[in-house]
Amino acid sequence: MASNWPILSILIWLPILGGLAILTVGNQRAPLARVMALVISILVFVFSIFMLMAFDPSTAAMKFSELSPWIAAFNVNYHLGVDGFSVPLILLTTFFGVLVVIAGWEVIQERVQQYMAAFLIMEGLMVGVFSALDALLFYVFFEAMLIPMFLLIGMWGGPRRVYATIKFFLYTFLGSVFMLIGLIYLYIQSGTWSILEWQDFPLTLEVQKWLFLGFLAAFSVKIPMWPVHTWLPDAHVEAPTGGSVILAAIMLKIGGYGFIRFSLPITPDAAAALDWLIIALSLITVVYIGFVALVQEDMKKLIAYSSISHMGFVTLGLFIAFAIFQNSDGGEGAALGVEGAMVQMISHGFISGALFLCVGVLYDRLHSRMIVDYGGVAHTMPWFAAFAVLFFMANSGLPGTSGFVGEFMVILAAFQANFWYAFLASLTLILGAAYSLWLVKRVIFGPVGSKKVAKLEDINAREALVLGTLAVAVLLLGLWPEPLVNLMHASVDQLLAHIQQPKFTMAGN
Amino acid sequence: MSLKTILLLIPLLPLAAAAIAGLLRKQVGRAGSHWVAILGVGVSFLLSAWVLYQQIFLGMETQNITIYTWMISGGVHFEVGFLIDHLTTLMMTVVTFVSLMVHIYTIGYMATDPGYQRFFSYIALFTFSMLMLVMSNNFMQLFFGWEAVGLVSYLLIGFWFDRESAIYAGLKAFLVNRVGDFGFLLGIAAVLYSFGSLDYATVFAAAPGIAGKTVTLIPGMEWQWITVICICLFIGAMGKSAQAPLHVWLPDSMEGPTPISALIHAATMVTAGIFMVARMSPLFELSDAALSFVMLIGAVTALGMGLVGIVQNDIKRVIAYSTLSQLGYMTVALGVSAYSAAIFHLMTHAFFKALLFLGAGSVIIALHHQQDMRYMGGLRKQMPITWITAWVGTLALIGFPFMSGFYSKDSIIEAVAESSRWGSEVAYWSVLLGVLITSFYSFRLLYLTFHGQPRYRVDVGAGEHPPDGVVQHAPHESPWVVTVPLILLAIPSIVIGYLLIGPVLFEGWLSDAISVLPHNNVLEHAAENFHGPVAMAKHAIGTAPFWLMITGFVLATFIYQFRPALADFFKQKLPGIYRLLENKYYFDELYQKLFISRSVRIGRGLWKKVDAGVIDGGLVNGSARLMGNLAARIRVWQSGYLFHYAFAMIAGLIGILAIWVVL
Amino acid sequence: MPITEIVFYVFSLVMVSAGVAVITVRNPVYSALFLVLAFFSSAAIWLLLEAEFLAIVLILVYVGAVMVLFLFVVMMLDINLTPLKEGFIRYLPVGIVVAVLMAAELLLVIWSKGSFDQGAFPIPPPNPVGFSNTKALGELLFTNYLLAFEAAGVILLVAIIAAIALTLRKRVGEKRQNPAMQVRVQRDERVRLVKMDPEPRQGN
Amino acid sequence: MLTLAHFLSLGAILFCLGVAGIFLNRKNVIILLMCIELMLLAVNMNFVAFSRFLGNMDGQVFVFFILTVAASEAAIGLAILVVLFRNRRTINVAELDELKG
Repeated sequence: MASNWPILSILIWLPILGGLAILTVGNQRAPLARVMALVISILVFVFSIFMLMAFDPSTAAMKFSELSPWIAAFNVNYHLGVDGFSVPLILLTTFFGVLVVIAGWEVIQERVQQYMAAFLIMEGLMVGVFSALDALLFYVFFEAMLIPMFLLIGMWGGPRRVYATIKFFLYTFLGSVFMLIGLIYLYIQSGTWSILEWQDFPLTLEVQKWLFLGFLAAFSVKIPMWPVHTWLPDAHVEAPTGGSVILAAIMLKIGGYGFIRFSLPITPDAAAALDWLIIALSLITVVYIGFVALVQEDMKKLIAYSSISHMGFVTLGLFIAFAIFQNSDGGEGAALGVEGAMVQMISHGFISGALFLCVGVLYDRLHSRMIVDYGGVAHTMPWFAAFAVLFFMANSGLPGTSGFVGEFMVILAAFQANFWYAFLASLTLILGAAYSLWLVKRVIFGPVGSKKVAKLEDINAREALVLGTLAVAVLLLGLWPEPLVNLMHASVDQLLAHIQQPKFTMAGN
Repeated sequence: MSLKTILLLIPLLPLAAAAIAGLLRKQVGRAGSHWVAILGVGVSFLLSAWVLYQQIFLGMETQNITIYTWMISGGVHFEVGFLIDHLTTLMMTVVTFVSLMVHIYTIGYMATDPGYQRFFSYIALFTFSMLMLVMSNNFMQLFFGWEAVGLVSYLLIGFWFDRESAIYAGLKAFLVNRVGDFGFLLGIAAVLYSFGSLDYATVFAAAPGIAGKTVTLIPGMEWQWITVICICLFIGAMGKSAQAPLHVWLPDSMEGPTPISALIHAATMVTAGIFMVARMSPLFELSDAALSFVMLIGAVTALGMGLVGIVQNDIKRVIAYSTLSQLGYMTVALGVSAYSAAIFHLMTHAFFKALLFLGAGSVIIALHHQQDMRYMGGLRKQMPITWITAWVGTLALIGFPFMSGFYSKDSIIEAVAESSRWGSEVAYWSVLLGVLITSFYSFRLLYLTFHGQPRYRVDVGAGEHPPDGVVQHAPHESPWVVTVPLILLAIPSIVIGYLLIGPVLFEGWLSDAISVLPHNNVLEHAAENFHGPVAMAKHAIGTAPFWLMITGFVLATFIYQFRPALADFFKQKLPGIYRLLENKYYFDELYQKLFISRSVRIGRGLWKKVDAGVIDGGLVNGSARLMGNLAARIRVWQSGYLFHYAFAMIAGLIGILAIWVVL
Repeated sequence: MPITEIVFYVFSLVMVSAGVAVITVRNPVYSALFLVLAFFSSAAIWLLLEAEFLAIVLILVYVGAVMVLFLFVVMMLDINLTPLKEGFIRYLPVGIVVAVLMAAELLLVIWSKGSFDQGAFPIPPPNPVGFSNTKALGELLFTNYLLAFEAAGVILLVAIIAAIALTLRKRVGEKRQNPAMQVRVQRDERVRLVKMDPEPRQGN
Repeated sequence: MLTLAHFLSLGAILFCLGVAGIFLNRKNVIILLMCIELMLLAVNMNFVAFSRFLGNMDGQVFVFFILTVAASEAAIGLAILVVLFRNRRTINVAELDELKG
């Protein structure tokens, strides 16, 4: 594959332009819109596979760079590039791009072309977020991404969709505005928007702390962390299935990616100084949300809370690095933590996506998300039950599934930082199993809950295809994570080497 | 075929069988599924036996093979591989053999069940998981197998998923195991932290190096680091091997089909904890405190659970409590550093306990899924084979001389007597008393089930679900697929102890896997007194355990054969103790109150009060409300009259000018 | 006192008086006329400031066009003046206070700090003979401010169109021409050929 | 001597008259428009004066544009007024409150 193609631009603009093209199809020709969406999303996925094949994981340098001026007056550039952190996330995005199109195939009957277009445009924007190396470009993608999601929830959502969308939008927007202030400050100080140059730009500790808090505001909402997580359950509950899938599988990852791309390398000393804050919040997120998830009565809400709890591992894995540096000389465990966080993000993408699809399958049939309305689904939908049990097991971190890998790595790393971090984080083993399997017990197993359940039909070929693909992904990643981890070694090592060098001493010179 | 291929085939054949029986259930049909599963597990057993043969007679070296690199991260190589030493091979053979027996037995037991293929798929999957567990050469894969067997156990306990109690028991089993795994995972993390590797060989080689290291986890308390590691690991074993206080799941797991109770909850999975501690003996040996802890936990379980077994009426529950008690014996053996004795008892126990469970299953089929012993009795005439094999199993369990259980259990008692570890007196008295209790409840079971007068009534017109004590057809002996496994299990239950006690216990056959420090080596003392199995049996007749066993036998015979009223008499005389035992020391109620209700309450509190109340209601919607109120107040100023705005502008202008003037 | 100062003070006085009259007289027609007077005086003062072109433009455009427009409107609309004047007395004190306060402040700023007196802004020499204010302004307008000038033109055009569009209305029963229709008209729509038999000759 | 301050004072007074006019004639849109013209004139006065005293023609250019815009504004304002009067038979500002929420 010719690596001089602007592959990243293709990945960004093909779905966006394709989505716009679908918009022109019109209301009457829904089948055409579906086919177009499928073809475009598959094309994008194929291109991303090409990118993966051409990607050289042995160095940490940015690959497939594209650089051209955008707003010359402010030194803003259209600057793209990927490293070991972004490639897996881009692949995850394009992968789910295909899946949501298939998942929404017959389910969405109204305004099909707009639905499909919103997904494709969002896909392009998300790839943009993961590949932007210019902060303003990043910010534009970061914010623009909200719009299709806003529309998705607002138009195809549930009864309280207006509340949910506004909450979702304001929450994330408020967070990112603080980040914008930080970005503008950095621009004024450094005269550039380049993220890579910022990483080497000296800053005093005081300034770093403020910048760090600004970034934290944006990314902690996005990922989300306790106590700014309450938008997520509402958004998930109201969103259509596809929206939930994208929200959980990819959008949350942007928060984690932001920490990796901004917080850690640009303000490493502040991160080192404030790591206790993030670790504390992460552990609270893991344990607190675990308890909250336990008592949910709405399946989607439960999965949403479980997502939050799992994302606590991501932030924990990223920020225990500093404690590990202090504890051991080599600090090799730090790589375990960061890579664990990345694996957790990818794996959570698969699992939460799959779980929301499972709920979607049930919702399409019974139009209820409440746990009490189900029971004994295994009697009427054995194949579905098999998939659901697999995914819920993965959600509770069963070894052999991808859910285990990230948690395992982060717990191992957390132990190297502090016994009690690992202790609290490991509580998820119990809590995760409790809320996941309690749900399984009440929904999947047991006597047939109602006449409606007795009339359920098992999943059709389309649903089996989607869930089966995800099941394969979950198992594959659980049984052999090496290829994924191998992608990011160089980038992780470089990041860890970078954050160990104080930046403020440079500022003193 | 290279050795690596053969070793790979051993776990993978059952996995393949599981996949075929599970995913292609329509295509292969009922018979197809059991043939596939039996073939897979059978070949796996033969290959295991072949490896055992190679080791015993051809002196095959310990094999440490890496299959593939699971992951490399943070400088740590996580690998999947096999460590094949004598311990592993022994376990592999036992697991595959019992599994094979259970597979065959299942054909009869589950003959009419609609989930036939699913069942075979699960038990084949279980065999795979268990093999991965015992064959592992590193902690990560061990954990993988550990959780995988937990998963299959969960699925199988809840096999009849329309029964509320069954799925509840499955959930309970999984969660209690997870509590153990929580400790286990911390232990693994501690191992990685201390040794920088998860590979057995590397870790064990480096283990003595951290002997003196201490750690302060709670301010003011300094602990040996190795003790922390071992206790964490042992918590895992407590979960899986159902040691008090994490034993609560095992009795409930009897909700699963009986073959499962035999395979998973008696013979193999529950012994994984014992196996694990034995495997980790190089670590445990370094911490006397941890070993004392292990021993005391075992002692409490051995005695306490045996006592509960006396008052149970469900035939399977009696055997389940007996299993708990025997697991306690094994744990005590581990605690006194008699790892080989623990493994030996594990093996003999696997045979005779599987036999007992399958025998119980045979009775249960005959009585149409009646499990209450109060509605049995006098079955020896109708079910001779079951009856005889049940006697064999019982004799082995109580440790009658020359039976397999005798050799393993007596060795444990002897080892405990020899031990000078802190608390070993308690353990000694516990295991000694346990012999009496074991004997008593075992014979109680035997008498209530097979002897005396029938307490059930045959009523042909009783319908599909007759009331307790009524059966539709007269009970008869089970088909050959059921009885053949019984016979095949009865044989090793009798002879295996006699044959293997020498090599396994005293000739250091397991010494390539198990390491014991010289000052802990209690079995060495026993070995000096060991002059062959026959001499051991003869010698035993003069010792306390033998007479305690006889006492138990006599008591049980007297009460249940001649004076059934006595049982009720004791029940009424000692109501406090009876209720305590009947309710299993109120562990379930305690946990329900202490953890489950509280967790739910905490969760609901955090959700409704903090999430919905403070964060959402106060901060999020609160700020929205604040804005709303503020806007409602300010909007009054938007009168819509032009001159109001003009006035505001001019006022502003005057203000600005005033500032300018003043400055 | 030089003549320029006399001119300044005279016209200033006239202008301020006219301004007072604009806001106090009852009849809007008089108001408009007083405003015209104020513009005239202003133009004179601008001449003092050597802004000849603007002075002329002010009179031509403002007085000639805008104020006439005002007068048109005032006279065209049949306005009942009574309610419009109510509150005049009531707000008189406020108005005066505000105006005086502001004027006092402004004058204070202008005079007290000395930022605008002769020291800060020396009186410039008069322009040389032959200097054309119009030319200078034109050069600036058609070079540096060309774009703005064009935009101003467009704004005026828009204003014209908007004013026409706003006030245009169709009355019922009104007859209008539609040139496009007129041009497109076909013969058949206007001419009807009638075949009729020739009338038999009457008698003879 | 006519300093800049003289001209600025004149502008200031004119401006204040405009402001006072808005206060006094708060009901009559026509007078309001005239007051605005008055205030614009004051501003123009300042521009011209500054232009002269700074020797910079740009101020006059600005006045030129202000005149343009003021003319447009007057034209449209009066047009609106006419339409308004036609519809409501009044130009009383106090009665024009339909946009008030």
